[in-house]
Amino acid sequence: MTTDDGGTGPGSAGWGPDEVRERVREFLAAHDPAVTERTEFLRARFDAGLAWAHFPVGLGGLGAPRSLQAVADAELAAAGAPDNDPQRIGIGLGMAAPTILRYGTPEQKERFLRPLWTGEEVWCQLFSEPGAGSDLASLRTRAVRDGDTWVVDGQKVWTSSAHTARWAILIARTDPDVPKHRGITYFVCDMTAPGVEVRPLRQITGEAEFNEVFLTGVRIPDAHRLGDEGDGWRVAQATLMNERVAIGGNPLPREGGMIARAAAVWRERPELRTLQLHDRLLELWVEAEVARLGAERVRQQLAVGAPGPEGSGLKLAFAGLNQRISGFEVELLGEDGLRYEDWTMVRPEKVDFYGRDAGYRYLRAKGNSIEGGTSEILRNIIAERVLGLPAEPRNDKDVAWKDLPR
Amino acid sequence: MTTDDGGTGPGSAGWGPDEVRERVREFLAAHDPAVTERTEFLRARFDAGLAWAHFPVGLGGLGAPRSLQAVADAELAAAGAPDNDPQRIGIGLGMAAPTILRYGTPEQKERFLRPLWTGEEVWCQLFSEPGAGSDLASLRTRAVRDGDTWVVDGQKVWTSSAHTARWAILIARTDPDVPKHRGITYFVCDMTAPGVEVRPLRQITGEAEFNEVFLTGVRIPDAHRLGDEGDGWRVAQATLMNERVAIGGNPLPREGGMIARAAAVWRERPELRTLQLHDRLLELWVEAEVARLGAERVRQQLAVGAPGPEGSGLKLAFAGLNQRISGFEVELLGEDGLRYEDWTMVRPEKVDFYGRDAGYRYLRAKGNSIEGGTSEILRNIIAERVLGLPAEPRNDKDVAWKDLPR
Amino acid sequence: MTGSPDLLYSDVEDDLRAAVRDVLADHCPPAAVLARCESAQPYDMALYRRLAADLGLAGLTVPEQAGGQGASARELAVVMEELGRAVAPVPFLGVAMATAVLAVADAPQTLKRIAAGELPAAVAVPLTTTPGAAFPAAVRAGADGALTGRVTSVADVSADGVLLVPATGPDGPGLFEVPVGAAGVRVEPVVSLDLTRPVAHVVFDGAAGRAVAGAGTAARALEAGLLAGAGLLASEQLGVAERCLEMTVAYLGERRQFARVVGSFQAVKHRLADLWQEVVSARAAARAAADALAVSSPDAPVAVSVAQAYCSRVAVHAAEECVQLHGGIGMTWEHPAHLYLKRAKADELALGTPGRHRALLAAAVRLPPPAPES
Amino acid sequence: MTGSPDLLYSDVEDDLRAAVRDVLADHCPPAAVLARCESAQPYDMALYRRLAADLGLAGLTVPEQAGGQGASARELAVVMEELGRAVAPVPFLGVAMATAVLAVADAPQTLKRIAAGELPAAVAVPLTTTPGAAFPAAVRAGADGALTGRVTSVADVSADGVLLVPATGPDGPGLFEVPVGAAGVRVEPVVSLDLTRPVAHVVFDGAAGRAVAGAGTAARALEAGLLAGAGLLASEQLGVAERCLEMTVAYLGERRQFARVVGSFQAVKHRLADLWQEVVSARAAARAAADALAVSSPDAPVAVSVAQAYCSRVAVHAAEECVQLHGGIGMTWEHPAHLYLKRAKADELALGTPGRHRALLAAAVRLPPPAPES
Repeated sequence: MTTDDGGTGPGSAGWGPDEVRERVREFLAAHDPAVTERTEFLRARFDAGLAWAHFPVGLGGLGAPRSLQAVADAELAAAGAPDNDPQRIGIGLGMAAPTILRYGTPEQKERFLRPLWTGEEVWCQLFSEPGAGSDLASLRTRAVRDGDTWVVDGQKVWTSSAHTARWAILIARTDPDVPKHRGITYFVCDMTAPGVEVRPLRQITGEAEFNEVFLTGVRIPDAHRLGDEGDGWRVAQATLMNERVAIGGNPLPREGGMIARAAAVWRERPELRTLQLHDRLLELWVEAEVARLGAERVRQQLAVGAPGPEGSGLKLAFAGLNQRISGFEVELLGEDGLRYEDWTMVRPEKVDFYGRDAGYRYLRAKGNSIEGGTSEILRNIIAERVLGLPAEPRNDKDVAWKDLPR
Repeated sequence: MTTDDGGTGPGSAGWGPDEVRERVREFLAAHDPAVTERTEFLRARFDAGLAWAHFPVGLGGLGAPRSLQAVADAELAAAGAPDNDPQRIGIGLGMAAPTILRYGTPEQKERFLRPLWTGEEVWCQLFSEPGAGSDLASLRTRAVRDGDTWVVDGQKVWTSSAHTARWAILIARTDPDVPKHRGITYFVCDMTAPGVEVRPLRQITGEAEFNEVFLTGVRIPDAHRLGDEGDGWRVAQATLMNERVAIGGNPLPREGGMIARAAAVWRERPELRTLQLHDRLLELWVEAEVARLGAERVRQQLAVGAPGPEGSGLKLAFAGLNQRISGFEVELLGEDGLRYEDWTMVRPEKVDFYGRDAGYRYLRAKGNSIEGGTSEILRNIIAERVLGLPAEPRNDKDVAWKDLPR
Repeated sequence: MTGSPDLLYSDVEDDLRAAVRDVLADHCPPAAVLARCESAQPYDMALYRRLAADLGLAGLTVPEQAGGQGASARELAVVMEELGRAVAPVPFLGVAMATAVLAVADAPQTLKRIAAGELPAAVAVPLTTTPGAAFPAAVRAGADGALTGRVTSVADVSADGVLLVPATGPDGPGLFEVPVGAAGVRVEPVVSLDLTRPVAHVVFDGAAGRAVAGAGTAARALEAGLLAGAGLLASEQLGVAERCLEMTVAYLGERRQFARVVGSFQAVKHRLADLWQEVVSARAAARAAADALAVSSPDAPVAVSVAQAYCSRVAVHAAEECVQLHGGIGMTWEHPAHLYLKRAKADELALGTPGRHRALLAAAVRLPPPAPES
Repeated sequence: MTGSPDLLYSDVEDDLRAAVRDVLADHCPPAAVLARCESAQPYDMALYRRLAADLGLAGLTVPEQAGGQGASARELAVVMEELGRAVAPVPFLGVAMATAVLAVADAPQTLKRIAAGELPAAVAVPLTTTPGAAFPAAVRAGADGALTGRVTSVADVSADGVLLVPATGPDGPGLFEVPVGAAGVRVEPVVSLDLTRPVAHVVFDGAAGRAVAGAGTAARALEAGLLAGAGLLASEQLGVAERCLEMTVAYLGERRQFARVVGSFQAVKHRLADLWQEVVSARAAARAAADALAVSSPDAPVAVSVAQAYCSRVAVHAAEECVQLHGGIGMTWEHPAHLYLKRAKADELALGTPGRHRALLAAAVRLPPPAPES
C-alpha cells in the first residue's frame, strides 16, 4: 500500500536530515522569500531539488528518501517561504506526478513536472465514465490512431478541477477486440484542445464540485501517450494506488473531523440535549476516537516502514462514520436541522467535508462512500486481498470488450 | 405461501360451521370424553373426520374447508375433550401428514395417518446432513435398490424427536449420475429398523434438543417410497413449504414473546436501569411491537385469502429481534447476567425459545437464524422471489452430482 | 379479531390509491418536482387544487354534513403514502392537520372551504413540534384577538391560505384563524433542507385573529392535529421508503458492472432484502396508527409513537440506500434520489424525532427511565 | 509523535506473543478447554503455573526489585490478547488486577510470591464492577482485621490463592489480604455463563485479613486494579474477536455449498470485511489503552473507557458472526465457537458495560447528559 522508500537515517546518495537542512539554507540564501516573486521562487525551489526529496535530481528532487521532504518543508515554512497551495493542485501532485515519473518519457518528465509542481499548470483526471462506475475498466471512451496522433471521443464524469485544468490524465479504449483490461491506453490530454467541453455537474448539495467532460474528436499527439499502447490499465493502477496512499495523511486531533461540530453543538446548546440523543452522541464519539486511533496506527506503521493491510479499511471506516455523525447532528439540531445554508449552484475551489452547515455535511458525506472507490468495492478488496477469500466467479476477464453484455 | 382452500361460509360438500358443530355434538354424544380412554377417544375422533377438516373422508377429515377445523377444535375443547398434544408431534402433523396426503399411496395413507394424528406414532425428519447445510440438495446419504427394498447408508443431523420417533420422513440419493436435484428419492423410514442409530447432539445451550442419526445398511421396502424415484426433491419442497406456513400461526399480544421478560425485568428491578440502556430498551420494544403487527398483518391477509409476500420475512425479522432482545436482557441483568441456570445435558421434550433464564434465551436464539432456513438463505429468497432480482451465476444445476466440486 | 387493528387496505382504499397515483403520475413526475423546487413558488398549488378539490382529498376526513367526504384517517393515510412516493410539493400535511384541529375546534365555514379544496390551511407551529408538547407560548393574543409573536419553521404556509394559530390571551390558551394574506402577517421564507416541503417563519404583528377554540378546547384541538399529523406522517414515510426501494431495485435490475447485473451481487441483494423487510414492517406500523386514529382508539398515542419511531428511520435508511446503491448518479442534482433523502431526513425531525416518540412511549407503556443520579 | 500513544507492537512484544502462543498451542487446544469446562476444576492451574511461573507472566509488570520482570501494561496486554485468542481457562485477569493493586498497596512478600507464579490472586469484587465505582460496602473489617460479609460474582478465585478484599473498618476503607483457604472464608461456586472464566461468591465469616492498604491508599489501589483490569480486558476482547474472525474466515474458505466456496459469496465477504475493520479498530483502541496504562498517562481513564466501550461490542459481534457463519456446526457443544461467545458476552459485562464506560466518558470529555426533566 505504500510507495515510501523508507529510511530515517542518511539514505540514498548520502542524504540525511542535516544535509537537507544545509541545502535549504543555501537555497534560501540565494532566494530570499521576502523579496522573490512567488512563481519565480517556486520554480527555483523545484530546480534546487526541494520539491520532492525522492524524485531524481533535475526533476524537482534529490534522489533522497521520501521522508526527508518533511524536513525541507518544515525549514522552508519556518523561513516564511510560500508553498504551492497543495490542496488546489492535489490531483497533479498526488496522481499525475508519480505516474509521469514512473511511466513518462524523459521529454514528458521534463515538460510536465515543473509547472505541475509550481501550480502554473493545474491537472485533472479523466478516468470515470457514467456507464462504468465501479467497473472502471469497462470504459467506452475510444481513442483511434491516426498517424502520429490519437482521436478521442467519449464522455467522462466526476472530474474535479476540469474547468481550471490545463492538462488531464486520461484513459481510453484503443482496442475493443481484446479483454477489457488489455485494450486501454493512458494519455496526457490538453484540456485547451478543440473538442474538449467541460460542463459543471451539479450534485446533491447544490454545488457543482465536479464536472462532466465531453471529448469530441480531440486530437492527442502520440508523444503524449504515457506507457505502452494497451498498457493503460496497469499505468492507471499506479495512479489509483497513489490516490489511496493520500488518505490517512493528515493526523486528526482527538475530537477532530466530523465529530467536532456535533460535540460543540452539544456543549453550546444544552436546550437541544435529550436522554435519547446522549448515548448516541457518546457512541459516535467513541467510534470517532477509535477511527482516529486506527488512522494514527496506520501512520505509525508507515513511519517505521512496516505498512500493514490496515490502511485498506480507513476510507471505509471514515465514510460510514462521517455519514452517521452528520446524520446525528442534523437530528440533534432539531428545528435548525430543517434549514440549509444555500442551494445556489456554485463551483467551489476546494472541498471541505467538515465545513458549512450540518445539512451540507450530511449530504456531502453521502459521497464519501462512493467517490474514490465505493464502500462495496473496498469491502471486496479487503475480503479478497486481506482476508484471502476467493473472488466471485467472473466471466468478463477473458472476453473481448466489444462482446461483453451491456 | 398458503395451502388454505379458503371459504368461511358453507364450503365443499356442503360443510359450514353449523354442520361441523352438529357433527361434533353427535360425536360427543357417542364418545363421552369424561369416560373414554384418551387414545380410544382420539382414534374415534379421527374416524369421525374431526382430525383435519380438509382431509378426505376416511382419512381423518370431512372434505371441508380447512378453516372449519378451528370450529371443531373449539367445540371439543369446550367439552373437555383431550387433544393430541400437537407440540409433541409437530413434525408428524405439520410436515409428514400433508406430504403423505399429497404423495402417498392409498395403503400409505391408510397405514400412517391415523396413528400419526393420535400421537401413537411419533415422526421425525431425516433431511439435513452435516456436509449439506443450506445446500440441502447436495445430500450424500445413499439409497441403493436391492430388489423390492432399498438399502440406505449415510448420516443425518439436526433431527428433533429422533429418539422418540417411530417413523421418519427421509430423503436420500438414489442416482448420483444426474444433477443433484434430480437424483433424490423420498422415503418413510422405520426408526426401529436395524442399522438406525440415534445419538443426542448437544448444543450451545448445554441441552441435546436434536440428534444425529446414523443409517447403516438400513432396509426400506419400496412400498415405503413416497412419490416417484428421483422425484424426492419436489416432494421435499411440499414438506418444507408446510414447515414455513406454520410460522406466524400464533398471534402474540403486545409485549409478548422475547420482549416480555426484558420489559418485566426493567419494571421489577429499578436498580438495574441506566440511561444508556433505557433508549435501547425502547428501541427494542418498538421493534417488537412492529414485528408483532407485521405478523398480525400476514395473518389478516391469510384470513381473507389474500396472502402476500410479506410472510417470507417474518422468520427473518423474528430471528434478529429475538437475538437482539435476549442479548440486551443479559446486559441489563449485569451481574446476574454472568450466571447460567444449568449446563447439564438434558434431552428436552419441547423447546421454549422464551423459557428458562436470560442466558439460555440468548444462546438458544442464536439458532433462530440457522434452523429451518438460515437468514442468509431467506434474504436470497426475498431478493430473488419477491424483489425479482436475478439469481447469482450457478454452475451446480446441470452437473451430475458425483462430479460436483467438494 | 378482538382488539386487533385492521391492518389491510380495503377495496375503497385501493381505488383511492389508484386515483391519486394516476394524478401524480400525470402531474408530478420527478422532473416537474425538481423544476418546482427551483422556482419562486416551491409549492405546486395547481396540483394541490387538483388533488384537494377535484379528487376531494382535502375534505376526506371531514364529515359529509360539514362539507367533506366522511372518510377516515385510514383513507387519508393512503393518500399520504402516495404523496410520499411522489415527494409531491403540495401543502397537504398542513391541511390534514388543520382538518383534524377543526374537527375539535369550531369554524364550520372555514372547514367547509378547506374541505372543498378552496382554502389551503396549516397549523402555525414549528414542524418539529411533538405531540404531547406544552401549549406553545410563541404568540400572544389580545382581548380583541390581535395576534403578536413569531412562529418559526412552519410547513405548508400558502400565500392564499389560512393559518390556525395557537396563542395565549387574557382568557388562557386559544386557537385563532387568520389568513396568511391578512394585514399584520409576514412570512419569512427559510432556505430549507427539504426542497419539497420548505418551512417558513411567520411573524404576527397585531394581525386580527378570529377565535375558533377557547381555553376549554384549544389544547385538545391542537393535540388532535399534532397526533393526526404524526400518525399520517408515518404513512408518508412509508411511501417515501417504498418508492426509494422500488427505484433502487429497478435500477440495479438493469445496471450492469463486471458483466453482471448489479442486482445479482449477493451483498446488494441482502441489503435490499433487509430493506424490504423494513418497509413491510413500516407498513404494518403505519396501518396500525392510521386505524387507531380512524376509530379514535385510546391506544392511538401509542400506535402513533410506535409508527413514528419506526417509520422515520426506515424512510431515512431507504433514501440513504437509494443514494448509495445508485452510485455516482444518485449524488447528482438531476436524479430524484436527493429529493427523497431530503424529505426523509426532514420527516425524521417533523412532529417528533424517533427519540422523542420513544420518550412518549416510555411513559405510555410504563418503562420509565432510571431515577436521576442512578 | 508529540503526545500520540505508541500503537505498534515492539519486537520484545512480538517475541513475548510467540512464546505465549506456543505454550497455549501445546497445552490449551479447544478440546482441552472444553474438557476442562466440564471438569470439577474449571481453571487449569497446571497451565497457569506454566504461564505464570515458567514464562514469568504473573510478575510481568512487577518491578524487578519487587521480584518481577519490570515490563509494563503494554506487554501484559499482549499476553491478554493471546489468552483471549485461546479462551484459556486460567485466573490471569485476577492476577493482573491484583498486581496493579499491589503496585499501590503495600504487601511486598505477597507480591513477590504472586510475581513468582506461586500464588494465584484475585481482587474480591464482583466481576461487573466499573472503574470509578464507589468503594465497596460488601465487607466489614473489625479492628483486628476480621472480615465479615459476602462478595458476589468474583472471578478467578483459586483454592490455593489469595484474595485482596476491599472492606470498611473502624478506620475507614482498607484493603485486606486473606488466603482463599483460610478459616472463615467460604467459596460458593456459581453456574456461570462463561464456562472458561466462572465466577464464585465468597463469604467472609470472621476471616483474619491482613491490612495491605489503609484509608489513605485503599481506594486509589483498588481503582488502579479496576482501571488496569478494564484496560487489559480490552486486549483480551481483541484476542477473542481476532480468533473468531480467523476461525470463520478459515472455515468459509474451505466450506462449499452450491458448488462454490461459501467465502466467495459477496454478502459473506462484506460482513467479514466489516468485521475485519472492527477488529483492526479494536486493536488501535486496545493498544492506546495499554500504552496509556504503561506510561501512567493522565489520559488513561479516557483511553480505557474508549477501549472498553468499543472492544466489548466487537468481541460479541465477532463471536456472534462466528456462530452464525459456521451454521449448524457453530451451534454444537463440540465446536469451540460457543466458548468464545460465552466469554465475549461475559466480558461485555465485566469491569463495566459499554454503556457504563460511555457514561464515564461523558463526564471525562465534558459531554454531559441533559439536565433532569428536560
